[in-house]
Amino acid sequence: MSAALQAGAFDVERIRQDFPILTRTVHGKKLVFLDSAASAQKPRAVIDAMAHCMEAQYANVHRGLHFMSERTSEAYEAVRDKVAGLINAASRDEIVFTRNGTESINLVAHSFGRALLKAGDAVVVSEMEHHANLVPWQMLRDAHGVELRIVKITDSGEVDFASLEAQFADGKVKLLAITHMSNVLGSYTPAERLCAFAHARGAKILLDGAQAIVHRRVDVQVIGADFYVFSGHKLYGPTGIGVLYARREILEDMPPFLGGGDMINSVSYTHSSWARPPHRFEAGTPAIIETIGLGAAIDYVEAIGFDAIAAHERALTEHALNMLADVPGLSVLGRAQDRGGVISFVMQDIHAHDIATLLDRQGIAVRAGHHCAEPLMGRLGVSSTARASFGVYTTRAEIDALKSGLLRVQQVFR
Amino acid sequence: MSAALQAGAFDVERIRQDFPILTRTVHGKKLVFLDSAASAQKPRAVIDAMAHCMEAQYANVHRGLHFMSERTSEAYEAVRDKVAGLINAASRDEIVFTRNGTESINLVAHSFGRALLKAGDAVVVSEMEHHANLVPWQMLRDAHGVELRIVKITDSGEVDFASLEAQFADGKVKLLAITHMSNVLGSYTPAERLCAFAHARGAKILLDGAQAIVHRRVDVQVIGADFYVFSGHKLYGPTGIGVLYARREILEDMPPFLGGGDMINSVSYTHSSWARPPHRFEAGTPAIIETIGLGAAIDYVEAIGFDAIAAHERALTEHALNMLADVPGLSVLGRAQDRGGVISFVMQDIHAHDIATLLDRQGIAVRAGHHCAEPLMGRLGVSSTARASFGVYTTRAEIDALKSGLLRVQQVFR
Amino acid sequence: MSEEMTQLYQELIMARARSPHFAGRPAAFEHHAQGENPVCGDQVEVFVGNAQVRHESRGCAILLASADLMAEAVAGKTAAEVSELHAAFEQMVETGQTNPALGDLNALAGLWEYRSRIRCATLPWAALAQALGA
Amino acid sequence: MSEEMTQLYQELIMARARSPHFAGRPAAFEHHAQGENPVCGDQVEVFVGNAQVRHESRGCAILLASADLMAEAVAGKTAAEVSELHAAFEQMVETGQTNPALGDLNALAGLWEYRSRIRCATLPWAALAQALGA
Ligand SMILES: Cc1ncc(COP(=O)(O)O)c(C=O)c1O
Ligand SMILES: Cc1ncc(COP(=O)(O)O)c(C=O)c1O
Repeated sequence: MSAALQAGAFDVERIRQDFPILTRTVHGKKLVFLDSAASAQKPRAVIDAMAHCMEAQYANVHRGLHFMSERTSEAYEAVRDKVAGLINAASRDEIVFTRNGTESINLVAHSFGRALLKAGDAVVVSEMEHHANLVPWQMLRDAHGVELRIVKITDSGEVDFASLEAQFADGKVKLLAITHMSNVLGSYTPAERLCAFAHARGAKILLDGAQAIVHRRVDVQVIGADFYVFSGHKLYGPTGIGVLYARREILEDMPPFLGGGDMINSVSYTHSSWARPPHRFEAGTPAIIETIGLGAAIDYVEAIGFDAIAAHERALTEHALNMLADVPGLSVLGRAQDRGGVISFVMQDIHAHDIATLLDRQGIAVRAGHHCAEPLMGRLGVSSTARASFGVYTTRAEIDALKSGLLRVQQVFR
Repeated sequence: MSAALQAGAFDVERIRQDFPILTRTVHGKKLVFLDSAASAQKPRAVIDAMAHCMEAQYANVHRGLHFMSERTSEAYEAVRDKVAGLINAASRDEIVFTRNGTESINLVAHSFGRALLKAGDAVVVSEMEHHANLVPWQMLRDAHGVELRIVKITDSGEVDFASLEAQFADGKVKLLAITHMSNVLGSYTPAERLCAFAHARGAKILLDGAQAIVHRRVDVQVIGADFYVFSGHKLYGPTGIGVLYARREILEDMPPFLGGGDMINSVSYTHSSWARPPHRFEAGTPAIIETIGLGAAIDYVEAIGFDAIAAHERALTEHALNMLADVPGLSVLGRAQDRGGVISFVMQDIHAHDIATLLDRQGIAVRAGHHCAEPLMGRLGVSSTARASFGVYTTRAEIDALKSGLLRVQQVFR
Repeated sequence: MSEEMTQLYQELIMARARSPHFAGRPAAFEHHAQGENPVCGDQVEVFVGNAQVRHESRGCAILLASADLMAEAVAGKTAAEVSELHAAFEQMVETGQTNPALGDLNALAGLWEYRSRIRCATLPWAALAQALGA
Repeated sequence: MSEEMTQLYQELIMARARSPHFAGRPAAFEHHAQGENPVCGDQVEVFVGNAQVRHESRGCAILLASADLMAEAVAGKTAAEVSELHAAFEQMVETGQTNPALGDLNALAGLWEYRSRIRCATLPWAALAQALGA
């Protein structure tokens, strides 16, 4: 049992004990890992669940009649229930397992996009999308003739509803695909309002929850999402596993994406018929071990509780914004009211790459670059930013270390 | 260091010590795992490599400038070299990581199929394909207007070259997509001859190596394959990771399949340009931990050596065919000259499902069903078969146990 | 023969699988429906007429026995009673808990341990429900 | 300031990044070429004329310093000599082994530990090679 699970209240020091990697040193310095938005570290519970699967209970799923296969299938399918519980889906059949959030969006772009959108329909994305929620729609546009429209963001990094109105004005928009939390600016978008907005205009909505799911309780029914996607690896789970949630009626109407074993009902040369969702969308041997790892990750965050996680990250973010305000020449990008534990910044005369390298020398891991959001960089008038992002294991002391680290970087550049 | 790696000669008992699951019992009986063709069990080295990654050296790859990210990227990319070495690809850039063999084939069907085949071109598959190498081509046929043709197999379970000639006669065939080893019959197809055949007629060839790669050394250059696909989980590696090999010139001509981070060169709203292969085909956060696990699996089998593996499995298969010949009323399906460690059989008046359940009661795991090869079942005149398949850890004693187990099943049905 | 092995495949099941009492297409019937298990291609067709059920089944011993025991159990029952029995049967094979109301059908209780075989036993019931328009 | 921190970002590099000696587009030149790092959008343009190289660079300190030290190192050299120096430079940043032939360029040897930054230093060289038609 992990330390965190036994703790009554949120105790970051006990949580840190669950993450073996946090005891590591880098260049002889204690690791200060502020790159969780790229991918989170893994708690012992996830590592153990995966190892246990491989050591004690493993076989291919669904098609086997023997003990190991039946038990493994049960464990695999039980995670579908866990995911449904995590986001409060109305049914487990609304949960499709993919490789990552990127594949989830591509699945929608192919299966929903090519079959249920037609040339002349429009898809709207925002100016602050990760490439994962932009490129698939560009590819759909180029292959299938739908129009791709961009809704503006305000200078504070929030959705510009006037621009949204304008994009929807001609009634052609059939899908709004938008982030639930920006991986650059940290802004949360008003998911409920966006869903109501799209639905009122006859459009469906996809929320890219790759970042949002990590920091807060997400309830797809309360939000009213048609599609919701995320990756396991940012939620303290393994790589190789992602999730697509889609409302049942929509999934039922979608043709399969990939063909192969497990997604069929019957196969003959002239005609094959498809399994019902979610299996229709899971061709071939799934990421069994990783799904089981994701299940352990969900148990882990649920045991801590999203209220505690959100409160911890809110406090950290506030502290970080205060600390960074003290660093001369540093500007934080985006000032959204509603934000999560991701902060991008630039520093006068010091390139983000140099910041990242010089912080790394001090054991502090931040990300630098365009964060897979090139068009947003253009909107912000920068070519790259440095980004610090927080997880359940991040401490105030680490944020203080970031601040002193940045001051030291400035000394090098003095 | 694993026991097997220290052993001079092939010592199955030492190899078994590397696989923790093999000490398990099922229904109070020692586990006899004869379902490796569905998915193989994992050696300690794979489990440890994945755990080590998560415990000591993990971050997202490619986009990070900090220590953890750089080291993880190196470890990830080093596996590309290992895979290239495993199959003797001419270049590491010919290795694309996917989720599984199924996705590899779908990638080819989408990117090569939709962009480089045109309506009226024909694709040929055989009568003994896994659904993974049939359904994607059906979907391509239905979406894109290529013709799908089926090459016959002989009663012994081998490719019928007369039928192949006939299918190619009108010059329309642009791709032959065929298994390198049947997951039902165990037959190896004559890969070199098939490649020469296709190339002489101006067609490309895809070999489905999901089964073949496990049992023998594969050299894509000697074979002359244009595409070669396989899954990590059948090669003693984790789930969630597969491989597509394709010749460089072909990959260069193929448009991307999935869009998102890591597969782009630059992104703007009007136009995005793609990274060069292999990254063009790896959108989003890859299966980092699983790729590292696959690397450990490749090291593991390479240390045993494919000559030793092939010899072991040849001896086992011969022994098994002898043993099964002694079971009254049992018929083995397929009698190919060149075969690997996969044997399908039926028994008079006893359904394959009942065989599997009653063997399971004795701790013996075999598979029963259509093995994701429904059309082949029709060709063989059965609705399902029982299948025993072997791995590096399979022993003669386990095959003897299968035989006695089958005799006991017959007593229940007496 | 070990006890574990014969627990599920007990005499009653084997007897009915070998020599079913209610097999064969009747000359006349009121309703019929077919069921297929896509995993293995096993098939069952049920015929309802005269408050009797008959079946034509191609499949494993569990399917054959289940179809035959079902035909016996539902003889003379109303559609509502059949539907109740169906629900009780599903619960029994899911949980392994026998139920006096199910009589001989309880022979299939061992199935709960074989999740992927449960479908073999419930397929005839699903076909019957379809035939009865439920 | 810890030694590790200043190992790569040593005085020479910082000085050249801050006040390059060979920056700016010349009025006349024979060849030029541009390079861009897609990861960060950093850009360098090199201008060759009169056996001299100048550069216009937008990017990190490593890129700026590397472009400027390159311009200095190749002054007066033949295309063949530049190509040799380029190869030696690539090897030095890949391995961390300094090379007397590289002179001040050895200041960038610390890069080998920052695999993803190596590109920042080699970008000007790639652009120069392109400009020289190599
Ligand atoms: C011959 C063959 N091809 C393809 C596959 C598909 O492999 P996967 O399910 O790992 O994608 C399999 C395995 O089931 C197979 O045996
Ligand atoms: C907002 C957002 N969307 C999508 C993605 C893509 O996630 P993945 O790379 O796991 O597919 C990311 C992560 O990089 C992200 O931050």
